[in-house]
Amino acid sequence: MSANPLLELRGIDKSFGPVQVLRDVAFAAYPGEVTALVGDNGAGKSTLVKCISGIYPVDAGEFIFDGRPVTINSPRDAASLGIEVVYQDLALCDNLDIVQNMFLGREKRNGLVLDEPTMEQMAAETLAGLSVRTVKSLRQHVSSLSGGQRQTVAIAKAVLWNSKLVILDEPTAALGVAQTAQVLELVRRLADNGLAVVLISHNMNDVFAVSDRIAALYLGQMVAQVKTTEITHAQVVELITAGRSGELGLAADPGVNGNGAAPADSTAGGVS
Amino acid sequence: MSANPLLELRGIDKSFGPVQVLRDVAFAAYPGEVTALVGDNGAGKSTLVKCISGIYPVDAGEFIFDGRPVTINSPRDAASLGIEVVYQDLALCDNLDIVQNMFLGREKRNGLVLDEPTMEQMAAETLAGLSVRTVKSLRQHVSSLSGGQRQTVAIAKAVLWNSKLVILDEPTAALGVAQTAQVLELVRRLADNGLAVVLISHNMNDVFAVSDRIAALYLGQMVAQVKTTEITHAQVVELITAGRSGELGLAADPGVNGNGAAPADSTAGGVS
Amino acid sequence: MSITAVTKEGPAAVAPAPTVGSHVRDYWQRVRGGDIGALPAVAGLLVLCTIFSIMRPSFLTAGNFANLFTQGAAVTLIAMGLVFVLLLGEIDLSAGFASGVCAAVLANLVTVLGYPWYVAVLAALLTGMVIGTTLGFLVAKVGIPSFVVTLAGFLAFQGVVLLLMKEGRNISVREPVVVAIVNRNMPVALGWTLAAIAVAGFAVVQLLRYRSRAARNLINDPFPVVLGRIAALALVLGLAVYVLNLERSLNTLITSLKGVPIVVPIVAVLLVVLTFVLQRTSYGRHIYAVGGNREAARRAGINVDRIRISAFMICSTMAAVGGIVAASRANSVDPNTGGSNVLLYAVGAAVIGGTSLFGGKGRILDAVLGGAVVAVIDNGMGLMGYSSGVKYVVTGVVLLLAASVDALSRRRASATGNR
Amino acid sequence: MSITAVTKEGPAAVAPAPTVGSHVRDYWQRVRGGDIGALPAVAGLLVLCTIFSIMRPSFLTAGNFANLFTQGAAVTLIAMGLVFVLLLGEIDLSAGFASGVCAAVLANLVTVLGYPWYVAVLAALLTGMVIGTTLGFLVAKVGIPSFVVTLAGFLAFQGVVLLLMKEGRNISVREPVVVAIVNRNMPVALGWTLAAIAVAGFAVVQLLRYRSRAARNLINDPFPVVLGRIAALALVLGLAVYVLNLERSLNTLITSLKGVPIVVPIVAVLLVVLTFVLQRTSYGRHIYAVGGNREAARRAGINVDRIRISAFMICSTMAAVGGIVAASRANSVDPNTGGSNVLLYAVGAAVIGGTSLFGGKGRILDAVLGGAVVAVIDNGMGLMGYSSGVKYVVTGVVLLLAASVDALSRRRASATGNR
Amino acid sequence: DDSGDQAGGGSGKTPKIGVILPDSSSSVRWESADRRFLKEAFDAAGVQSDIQNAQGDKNAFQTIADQMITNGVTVLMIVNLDSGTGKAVLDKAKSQGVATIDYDRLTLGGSAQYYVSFDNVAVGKLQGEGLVKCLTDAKVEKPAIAYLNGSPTDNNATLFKEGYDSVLKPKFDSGEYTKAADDSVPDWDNTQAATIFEQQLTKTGGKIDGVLSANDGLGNAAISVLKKNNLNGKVPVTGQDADPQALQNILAGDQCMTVYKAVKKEADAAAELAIALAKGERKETGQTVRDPEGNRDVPAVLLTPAAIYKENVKDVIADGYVTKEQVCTGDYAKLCTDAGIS
Ligand SMILES: Nc1ncnc2c1ncn2[C@@H]1O[C@H](COP(=O)(O)OP(=O)(O)OP(=O)(O)O)[C@@H](O)[C@H]1O
Ligand SMILES: Nc1ncnc2c1ncn2[C@@H]1O[C@H](COP(=O)(O)OP(=O)(O)OP(=O)(O)O)[C@@H](O)[C@H]1O
Ligand SMILES: [Mg+2]
Ligand SMILES: [Mg+2]
Repeated sequence: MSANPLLELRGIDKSFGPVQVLRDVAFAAYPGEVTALVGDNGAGKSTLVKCISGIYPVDAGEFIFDGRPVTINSPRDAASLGIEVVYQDLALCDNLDIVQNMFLGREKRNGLVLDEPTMEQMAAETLAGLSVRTVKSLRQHVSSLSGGQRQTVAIAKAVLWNSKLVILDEPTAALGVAQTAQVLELVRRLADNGLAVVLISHNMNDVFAVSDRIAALYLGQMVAQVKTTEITHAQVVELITAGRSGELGLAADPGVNGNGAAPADSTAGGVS
Repeated sequence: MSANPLLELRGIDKSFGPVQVLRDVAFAAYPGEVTALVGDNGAGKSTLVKCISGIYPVDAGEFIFDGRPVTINSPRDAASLGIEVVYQDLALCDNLDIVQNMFLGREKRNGLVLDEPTMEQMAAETLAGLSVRTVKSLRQHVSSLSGGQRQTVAIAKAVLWNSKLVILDEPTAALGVAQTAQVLELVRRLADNGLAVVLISHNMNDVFAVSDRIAALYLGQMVAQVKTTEITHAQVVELITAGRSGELGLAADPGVNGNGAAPADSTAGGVS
Repeated sequence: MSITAVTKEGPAAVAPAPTVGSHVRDYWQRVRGGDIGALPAVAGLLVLCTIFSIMRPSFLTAGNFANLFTQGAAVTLIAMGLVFVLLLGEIDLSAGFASGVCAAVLANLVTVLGYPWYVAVLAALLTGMVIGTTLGFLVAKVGIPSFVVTLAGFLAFQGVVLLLMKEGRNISVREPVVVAIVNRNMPVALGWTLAAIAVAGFAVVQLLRYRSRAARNLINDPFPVVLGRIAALALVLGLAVYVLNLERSLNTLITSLKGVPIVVPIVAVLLVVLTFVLQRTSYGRHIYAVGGNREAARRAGINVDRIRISAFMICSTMAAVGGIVAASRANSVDPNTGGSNVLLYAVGAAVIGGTSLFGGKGRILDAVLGGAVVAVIDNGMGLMGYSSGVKYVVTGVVLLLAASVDALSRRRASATGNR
Repeated sequence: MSITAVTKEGPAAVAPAPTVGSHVRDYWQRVRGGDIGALPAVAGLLVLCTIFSIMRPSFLTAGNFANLFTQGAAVTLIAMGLVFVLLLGEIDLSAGFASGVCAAVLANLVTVLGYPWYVAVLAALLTGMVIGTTLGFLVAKVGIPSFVVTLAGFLAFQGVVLLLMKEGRNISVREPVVVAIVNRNMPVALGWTLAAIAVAGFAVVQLLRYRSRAARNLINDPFPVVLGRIAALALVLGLAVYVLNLERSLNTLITSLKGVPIVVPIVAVLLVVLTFVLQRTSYGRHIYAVGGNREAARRAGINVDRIRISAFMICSTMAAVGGIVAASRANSVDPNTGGSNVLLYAVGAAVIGGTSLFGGKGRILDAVLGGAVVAVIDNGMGLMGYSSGVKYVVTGVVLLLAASVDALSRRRASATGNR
Repeated sequence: DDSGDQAGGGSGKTPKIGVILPDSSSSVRWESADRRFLKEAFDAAGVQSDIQNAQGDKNAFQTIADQMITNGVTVLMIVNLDSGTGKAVLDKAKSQGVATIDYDRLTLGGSAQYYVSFDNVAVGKLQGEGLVKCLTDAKVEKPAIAYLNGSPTDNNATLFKEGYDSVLKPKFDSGEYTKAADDSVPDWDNTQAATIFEQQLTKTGGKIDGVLSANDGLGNAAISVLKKNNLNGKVPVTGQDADPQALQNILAGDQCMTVYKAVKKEADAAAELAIALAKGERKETGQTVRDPEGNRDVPAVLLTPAAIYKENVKDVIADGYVTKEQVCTGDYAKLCTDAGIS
């Protein structure tokens, strides 16, 4: 794959008031590759995504997109660079229907007038491709959808557009078996089409199934970013729960000797 | 285990306006057992849970709790029967902090005055038991929590109380590896203590790891409720996606012959 | 892969193409489920009208029907603008006095300075736009809650009116065109022509939409339902124009009085235009989105600040229109124009019609229906001859009754989880 | 299992026990992060006072300071009640005229019917409770939006006042106890005693709380910070009592005028009691919960309807208290009592203090601080000698400035994702 | 006794007079006439003054009074909004050694040194008599009268009504006239007045032969509705305040009469008394008014209002109350000439 990352972050710091959530984070997403971003609950994954998409301003750090330094101050900026995001907290408008949500901010128009039939058709096709079979009507308000249906709408909304970078924050959390498979396949297909894809997930099977690289956050610090082929399942879990695994991750505590045994033990119960 | 179910539902119908979501659903939860409720996205699992907990009134059907017929008109009724629920749409008050949310509706008091220290201590202990390590302060508003942290708070809230039936609607969807393990262990422990537990999940590994029985919903109909030991992984997936598997599930369509092969194929991609 | 095969038909295929019967059944189910749109407001209106007609037969005369329109026009127009602001979950307390300021500008220009009416009307509208933009800027960019900004506006504009009125004088408006807006009627033939054009236009739009959806094989209302809708509009419009075209002079010896008051087509056109903006343009879609979930709208790349500012602008501009109508009706502007109960009535009209104060829910038609409820109550109470105290009490009670028709019919909605 | 070992210390252990230094640093970080509580309202208040003092030295006299309290008391009391309703995301437009109705009941009883003052006061409070319960019932049980219910109340109560006033006459209140509430002062010594008791009580509560948390090893504010808080209260209270105990008669030959106005401890006690209810009882907790997420509150088994009804009851009861104070201040009740700007000022006071109209956010102290802002503006503007028009405009602008201090300081909040 | 306390004037304090006007909605006179004439009078005498308007808000009224006392006025002149608040203000002023005058409205049970006013009942009487005159001129048989009373919450409106009732009620009782409608207009709001009058017309099927409206603003609202029905000029309408608009209506024949209160005279009289009080002097008025509630005779200056018909519109202009430019605009120039306004 290409050696130049599409998006590169350097030295990102982010605090909420007195709480520092991200510390000197570096991260890169490569075109044509799926980069899995993993980390414990509260590690800072979603915060990092929101910094990338311009929802939160960063306190310090650089963004380099397509080789040029950029500043992203709002989701509009991110969208205009070609960044699409599926947020963990889905951010759908409950008072709008499925079609309206999917095209929000980028409605198809005929002159001044909204082109509803076209949008409805496109929405139907996209949802069909995501194995959604239980939605009664595309004109249903999203407030009446089930958890998985909402998630699907959010995913469909992000993949409708021709973008360069797609970030999915736990996209399959609420999905059924078939739908999950479909989304993972979609993720792979997007990358194969040359897009950069960032996938956040707690499911190691999924991560190893589709990702090319794995980046691990531990308490707001990026402890490793490696090729998926160069790391094992157990090592990733160690990175997530202890912040280091053998050579990888944080430097060993001065007080403890550096053999990775203790942390490995500590997470034994965590691997299902 | 006990042969008498703690909760038994018969003939539950539920429509939202013109949309019928549950059709003649029968369901039982046994004390000391974990009953897994599975089904595709939009099958009606969360709706069924909300009918049990009194959030939605049912259109028809009977509830039998502990052998006696009961009516449940509001969450208060359900709570007074000893039913605790973790909802998929977590239903936390964003403007309250973690402790306040966990004790909402059942605050500890010293006479008239809230007993904040006691509540804070109990909350800290419960959360510690759920592997939450990244929460900065128990006095943080839940609006500032990560997805997984919110989920943990909701779970902690439900298990704080001495109840008879605990229903968890996709409790591990947003959780990390360690936390998921912890919650599954908790689920098992609750059942071993004699409670009836209902677990909704899309993760078949989890379902098979902890459940004693599996109930499958398909498009609002209960297609099977069987012992976990008497069914295979693939059969459950078939039930979820096609509504039948061999002998189990819906009667075969008159037009199609009843061999389960085609549905089994159709879900091959769905099993990861 | 067979999954895709299963779903190829797509969600659209889940529901069979509706027939007239299923359409009616669906509608009835929706009504029973509490999703009833304008029905309760219309029902409340009918109940009110029936009661008043029984108690005071003069309520049901052509003359009173015409009065209803002219009496309710100003509040309704202001309410129509308020819908935009309410849709965002904001409030504009200053709309009443903003209309007063604009009316004062108009009066000063036509009467004191002698400008032609169109200059004055334009200036009044412009004043409204400037006021709205300022309010919107303070809310969206500076970040002061709209309640506080517009409370400040409520106070300040009250002062501005006084200053424009030279400390309390009222100014007559005798400019014939301005006066005509509320006080003159269209020729009988013109009324019929406009009604016919409106029905024809509606029919064309409905039929084109039907065709385009049918062509793409999307779910469509059954054709007879579309026809029925057109017929219903024709019936309502025809009836209204017929009644307004009746002779309603109190003394035909002195004068003849018939025709649709000029203000009616003005309100109707604004109703159509603003409804179009809200329902059929992406701007309107964005208003709903910002009101429903501001953060989601921001994440979707909508320029939330611009939407908010523009909504305030529209609101104040509509307030200006309301002010012009009020000036026309009173033939004068005084320091109280737009004051007293105007604001509460206008917000009340929007809310009674079904617009939510929390944003995201409401239509322009709500404001018109709610405005009609308010106007009918005011009109009917005026015929009862109560003393002031009793009149206030009864008005309050009647308002409550009209609203509880709505509330009770929506009760099922929350019971079934819709809201 | 070692995971549990890692977490045994619990979340509390993540943060080290704070020192004075870290406490101050944390506070500063919070302020910079936009989480600033009462700071902006206090800052706005200080800015206003400074400007007025510079422009009109008479603003800064003991007499004017005392006036401020009596001028702002009624609106502040009504605002304190409104906080309960606003916390639920509801509104009570009728609070102003409800206070008028209660004042009218009071005046009729003491003046017309000659009952003793305590009977009349009780009857007024009871009237408030009944009004509130009715409004709450209509909102919670019948399901009519509170805006509509209380708009109907706004109209109806206006009529009730008129009827109670026998169509427009006003009723004098000469009962000495009622008149004393706003117009008489406490003896100098009593003022000091009450202040001392208040400080002592606060100290006991703070220290007990410190001890109980320390005993359980929970995170605690550093001891010096607790002491500092007590000292600050002592300072503020002491200063206020000192100033109010100064001689403020303009002509000591005629009369001597000093001491804390009686209404001040009344407001203070209600502030403490209602704050206690909201912050330290489960009822208060439930109010916040219902306002923050009604559905979550319902699922937590809270009786949402009862909470909503009770909030309206408290609101109207506080309106009754406000009405009594207004009657005392005016020595009379007339059909306009509680009318004109009272309602908007009261809601404005709560909102300026930081209470959200969307529910879930606000404190009683907000109402008092906001009430102070409104009173200071009114008081200061009265010293400037502007003509009416100019005065309105300047009042609006000053209100906006006071609010923008708040808005600008909270801007960072939304930038950092807090709201 | 009070005047002896006027040490303020003597003890070297600069005299300063505070005036509180009631509102700007019940009549345009307060802001457009009283404020101007009082200011002119005070300026001419070289005393400081502070004139404010309570805008119908009792609470504001009291706050303004507090602030004026804080600001060190030596004489306070008030137009009370109601006797209760008025009394509270007057008592407070007295306790602080500030002299007081009731301007235009007597505060019952109050403690003001003087009362300067028009007789409000007399105003109502003139309106009643004016309406009778116009109806007689038009030779209407058994006329039906509609009342447009002032604000139900305004005590003055009650007094006006008392005045015109004293003229018209006997005629209703004798069956010579009939009463078609009787409504009060909240807040003196002209917009509501139009609706109320329109409903009166509807209710009676148009059978209204005369409108007794309590002031010119309400009158103009009625006229606008009559115009819409092309009935203007055929139904006499009364008024009060001699607004330019009303004078125009009278010239055009749409309004029958208005009541002119020579506000300048009232203002001058009040200013003279106030200036005297500020200087520590006590003037004799030669007249008193009985305060039934306070059981005392208040020294008073009472001025008489005048009824204005088409013939004597010129008097108002000659008085300088309104200018010719305000009235004789556009089409009205010719009517002015016809009415002898030069
Ligand atoms: N607005 C905020 N204010 C204060 N703290 C915040 C805020 N948002 C997030 N945090 C804190 O930042 C940390 C990281 O949160 P984030 O949502 O990025 O975690 P995450 O890695 O996405 O976790 P999860 O897997 O549970 O989704 C958490 O400890 C959270 O409490
Ligand atoms: N309030 C409502 N109004 C109308 N339809 C609704 C409503 N709530 C749910 N539905 C519909 O009912 C069906 C079942 O929803 P439910 O939330 O029970 O699914 P679920 O089995 O929990 O799915 P998931 O696995 O995605 O959470 C869905 O098709 C949904 O669209
Ligand atoms: Mg996350
Ligand atoms: Mg679900």
